[in-house]
Amino acid sequence: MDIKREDLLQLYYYLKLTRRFEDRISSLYHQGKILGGAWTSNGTEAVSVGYGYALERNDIAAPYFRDMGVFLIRGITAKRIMAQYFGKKTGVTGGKEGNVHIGDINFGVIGFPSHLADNYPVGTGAALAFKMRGEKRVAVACTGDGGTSRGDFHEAMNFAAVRKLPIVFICNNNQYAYSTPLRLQMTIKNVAERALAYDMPSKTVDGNNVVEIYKAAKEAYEVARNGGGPTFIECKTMRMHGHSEHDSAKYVPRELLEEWKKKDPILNMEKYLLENTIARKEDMEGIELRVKKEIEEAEAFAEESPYPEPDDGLKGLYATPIEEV
Amino acid sequence: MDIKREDLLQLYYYLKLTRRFEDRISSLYHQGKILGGAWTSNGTEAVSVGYGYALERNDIAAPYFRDMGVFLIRGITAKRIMAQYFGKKTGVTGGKEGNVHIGDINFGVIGFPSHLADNYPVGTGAALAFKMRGEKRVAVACTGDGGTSRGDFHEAMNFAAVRKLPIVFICNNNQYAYSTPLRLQMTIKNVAERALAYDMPSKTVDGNNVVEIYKAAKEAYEVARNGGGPTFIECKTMRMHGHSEHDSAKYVPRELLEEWKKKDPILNMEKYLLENTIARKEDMEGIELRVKKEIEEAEAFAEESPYPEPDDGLKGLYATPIEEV
Amino acid sequence: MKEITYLEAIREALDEEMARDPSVFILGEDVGVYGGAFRVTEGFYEKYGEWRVLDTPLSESGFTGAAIGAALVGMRPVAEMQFADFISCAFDQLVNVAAKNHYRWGAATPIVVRAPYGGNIHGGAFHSQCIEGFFYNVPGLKIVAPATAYDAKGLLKAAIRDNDPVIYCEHKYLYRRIKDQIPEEDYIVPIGKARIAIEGSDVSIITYGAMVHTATEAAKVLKGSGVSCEIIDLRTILPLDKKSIMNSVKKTNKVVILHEQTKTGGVGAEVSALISENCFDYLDGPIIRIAAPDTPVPYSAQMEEVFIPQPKEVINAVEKLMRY
Amino acid sequence: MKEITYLEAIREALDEEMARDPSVFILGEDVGVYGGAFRVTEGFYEKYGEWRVLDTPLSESGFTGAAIGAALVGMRPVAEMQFADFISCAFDQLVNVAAKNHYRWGAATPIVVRAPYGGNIHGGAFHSQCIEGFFYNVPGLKIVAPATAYDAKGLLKAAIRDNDPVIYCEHKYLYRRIKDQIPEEDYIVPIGKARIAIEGSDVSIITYGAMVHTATEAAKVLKGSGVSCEIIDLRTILPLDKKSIMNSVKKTNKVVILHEQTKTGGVGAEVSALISENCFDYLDGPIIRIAAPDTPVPYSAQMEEVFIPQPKEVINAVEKLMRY
Ligand SMILES: Cc1ncc(C[n+]2csc(CCOP(=O)(O)OP(=O)(O)O)c2C)c(N)n1
Ligand SMILES: Cc1ncc(C[n+]2csc(CCOP(=O)(O)OP(=O)(O)O)c2C)c(N)n1
Ligand SMILES: [Mg+2]
Ligand SMILES: [Mg+2]
Repeated sequence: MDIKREDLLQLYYYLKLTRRFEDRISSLYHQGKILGGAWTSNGTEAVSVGYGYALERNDIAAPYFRDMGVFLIRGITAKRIMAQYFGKKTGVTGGKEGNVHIGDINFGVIGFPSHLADNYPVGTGAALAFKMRGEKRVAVACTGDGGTSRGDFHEAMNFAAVRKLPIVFICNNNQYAYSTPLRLQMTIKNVAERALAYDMPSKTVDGNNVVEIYKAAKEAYEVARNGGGPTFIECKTMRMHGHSEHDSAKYVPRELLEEWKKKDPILNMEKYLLENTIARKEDMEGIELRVKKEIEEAEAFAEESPYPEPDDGLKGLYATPIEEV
Repeated sequence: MDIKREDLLQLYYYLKLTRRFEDRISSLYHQGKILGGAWTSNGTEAVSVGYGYALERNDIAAPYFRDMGVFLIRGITAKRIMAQYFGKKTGVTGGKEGNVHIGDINFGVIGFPSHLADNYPVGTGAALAFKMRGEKRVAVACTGDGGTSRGDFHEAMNFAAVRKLPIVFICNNNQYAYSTPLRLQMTIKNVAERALAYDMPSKTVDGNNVVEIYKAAKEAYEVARNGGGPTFIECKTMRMHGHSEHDSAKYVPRELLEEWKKKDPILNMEKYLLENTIARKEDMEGIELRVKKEIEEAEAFAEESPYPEPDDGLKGLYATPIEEV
Repeated sequence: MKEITYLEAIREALDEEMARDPSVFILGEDVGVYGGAFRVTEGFYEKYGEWRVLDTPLSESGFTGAAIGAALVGMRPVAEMQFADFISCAFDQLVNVAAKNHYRWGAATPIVVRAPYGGNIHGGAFHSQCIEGFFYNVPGLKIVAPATAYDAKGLLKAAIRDNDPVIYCEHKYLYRRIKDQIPEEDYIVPIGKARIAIEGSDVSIITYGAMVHTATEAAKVLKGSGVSCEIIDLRTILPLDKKSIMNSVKKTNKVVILHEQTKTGGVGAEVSALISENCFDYLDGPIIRIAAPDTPVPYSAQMEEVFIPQPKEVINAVEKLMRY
Repeated sequence: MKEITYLEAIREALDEEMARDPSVFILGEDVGVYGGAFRVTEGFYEKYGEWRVLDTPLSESGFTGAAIGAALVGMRPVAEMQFADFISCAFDQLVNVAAKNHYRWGAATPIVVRAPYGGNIHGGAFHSQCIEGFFYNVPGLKIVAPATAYDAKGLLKAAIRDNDPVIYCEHKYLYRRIKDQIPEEDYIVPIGKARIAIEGSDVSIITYGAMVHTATEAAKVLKGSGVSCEIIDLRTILPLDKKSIMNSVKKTNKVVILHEQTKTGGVGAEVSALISENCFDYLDGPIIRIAAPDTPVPYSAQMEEVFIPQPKEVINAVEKLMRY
């Protein structure tokens, strides 16, 4: 598969944007500016950027909470997301929800319900609708390695396989579920082996290589789009921060982090772009500046935005409200 | 593995007892004598008889509703079970529950909760206790092919595998879940392939061959008992009645039933016993008579037993009742 | 007008909505080839094909989640629980995904979950439960529970057209036991509106589902002894039609609440609390609840009869109130 | 006596029960090496080893089912939900297996499910829920919800020793915010018994959990204006201690019920209905419920403050009643 230069640069841009944006969230959290918790995808950004960028405009994503790249790529702006973290009215959910609990159906992003793997069946349902209506659209659902232990993972994988639905399942295998290492989560070597139970094609890819993820996702989407059914893609990577910003992740061996630091997805991509003379250092610096500016603007926007009215929280329960007569 | 003659005759006896007992239930149901519904394991009796008989006295079974053989083998008498069907006070649950919803912890049988596969995690918990306490006991849990599609199946299999628990998982693959055929239930050829997702040893056995099932179960129990962890055993068989006694099973192709009729587990066993000169025709007739008498006595017992007091249903909610002062 | 059973009413509603709107489809276990455990969707598979009457694997959470996902992209799925009892397996998807989508991120989730519920059929603890209590403290869901064939049809149509997740509690005991005259033409029964099943002036019996018929039996007997009962059939139990409840209480000043659910934490608790809060000054006696005792549903006929509220209990309660 | 926090009280109860009884063990996500998301089981892994403080795969239904199975063969498992919100994933096992085992087939299921619940921590819809409503119409479960460190310890010990499934609602907001003097020696707080948190004579404020402190704040203010509030801390919310409730109502004749749960279908509805049924003649005014509005828990501070009941609302309610 050939990838256009433009797309490669965009992948790089989104990697950077995701990293810098979440780095900023992390700082703001430690400054006490973020309400509630903060989770970042540090070290694993290539996953959401890769599978998110491979989608077509009309496709649907059912992401999980380490999928910042997907939100940004789908067109939910850094401004709106930053305002979301600040609990502002201009946030993606108007302050109703916070941080990574993002969804906007207008951008083809199904909201993330905290309950891990819940979005696997939900994404499957979107794919079912596409198939029923004969639309050439695909759905993608993502969860973590821990999420694959849940019943909803199993029920969705099985249903999608039986009905050959146009969905691609992604697993961000970052080797830990909070503090729980893979060996206490599963007995298999590769999460991809979970797919054997459904006779579903699967692939294990380098989760720190955005180009590889992009390609694998794109291919799987095309198979799904053309009636070939679902694929499961495991992206092997490593969570480089704690589970959340308040977790120091003492339980992760330092050597493991050292080892994976060298495989950083952004460094990877920079090397790739340079070696293949796709971009020069200046191009990348230009992108870095653009990203920096975007985040500064987002933060300013969030800072300046109003808080919701206290009573806003009383509104919006139903889509079809029942008039009290 | 060598099986003693005595055990082979017992296997035959329990096969017959299960078949005849459920045949009688079926007649009684059609005579309107059974409250609620009636489900039998017709054609698949070898499964519950085989895995049930392979248990040791101290082991624990977490069965499902086509496991009549297990109930009988564990020592829950035909009398008590018949009374259960009649809703009598002398029934296994004193009339609180009916038909196949049987459990008696004194006989190492965990009650069947209708919700399919719920007993997979529950059985796993019993195995966990055995392992924690260093006891040489095993647990066995059973469900149908349909039950393997549920989340609880997945969560239990995964947990048991990760902790190498002394449990054996049985699947009665009778090719249908109510009206739903295997091809709408799963994409894999053998249910046993579900075990690949947990790197769990598995086996597919002839579900109409009680000796084969007995041997496979016995072996797996010994592995589990000695710290070798769980095994998944698929018993391929065919449900020869409707899902329940009110279902004519029109959706099952007649040829399929014809084909499986020839493989009847009881005929199978009779042939085996004769060909290997383990039993003569007369021995088997003797067993038939014994079974007949046992069922007649059970029915008489159930008929004569009193109904529960109407207010019995108000009792027994809590194990530690809260005194109203 | 034509006379049809409660079950036929459900079937007609489904059939007409599917014919009317291609985004309506059915999914669940054995709903297709078999036509559903209770035969509600008999003939649908032949008429609408395997993609609009979808036999799913045995996985309530999976197919409910799928219904939610399909709804989010424009479909109107009707998911069938084989028995309402199995809705427990889909609890998380309903409570945390379906119920909260619109509030959290503004997306409508127009799904209907059909829940064949209730006892009196010797089904035991797992085939007789009233499940409305599981969801009664969950903002974002709507719950309806028709008592008549007319309402069964009209409420199901309204539920399918509604943009929120609706749990449709259909009482198994009524399936083939009651019939109604219903119009030939399309109609709906609006969600959120109770109805006065019987007008009366001495006492309000507030109820829903199969218990409307129990209340009616009791009211007949009581009429004989000169007591005029007003029966309020709630029809929608979440959210409650407060106005209809209050209007009746203001008229009669005495209240019996009747439901088949177990008593503690049942719908009756909420109805009672609402009345205490809003109509205290109108009350001429205690608010009495008649409900199933706090146990699982027992299997044997003797015990189940004690479990299911009977007309006699209603009569006793009303008589007690009349002495106030 | 010694002073410890609510969280330390929970930890001590677990530690002492594990030391006392080898059949007690802990399972859940990240309870072992990490010591639990809220650090309740910090140090336990080192002390009791990986088989008594068991890190499970991410699977609430699986590990709750496993707890049930272990309990059936003689263990006393304490399962931890990382946040109470995730209990929805184990709903089926709790409601259909644990709750019904004893009634259906006579087997005791002594499990405790720890549910860190409640809002006021900017956790949003999935990290702030009060989950007691999910289970309030489910006969067979017991639910406790301590408000103080003393009760947190005593009730957890009682729950572990109890032979029935107990859902232990521990309020996250209280973890490190409140402290109590507690005895050095072993004690339990019996399940099923409320306590009078403050004695009073003008009005009964019936509440539990974090709201006991909200009620206390309100009572202090009201005392200033000469109103004597009695605060009933329910402690066990299923089954309710009817006698304590009735005794208080008979004394004060006026009732405010306060909880953090959303209003419709909350514990308050049941309390109100019980009082109406049993103490109607003693009531000098309507029974007022103060509760969260019927929505998911909003994230932003402004909205959450409106969502969580505040002392001011209690004061207003009491003042309204005083005018009756
Ligand atoms: C059903 C459920 N249980 C528990 C949690 C709490 N929780 C949040 S993240 C997490 C670990 C997730 O691990 P994994 O799936 O590997 O994703 P990762 O965080 O590593 O990206 C847990 C247990 C949850 N969100 N959902
Ligand atoms: C969770 C759940 N959903 C639905 C049902 C209703 N039901 C009872 S038996 C059955 C089919 C079971 O099929 P299978 O697991 O293959 O077992 P079999 O009946 O074939 O032995 C269904 C759907 C149930 N018992 N549990
Ligand atoms: Mg992970
Ligand atoms: Mg089957």
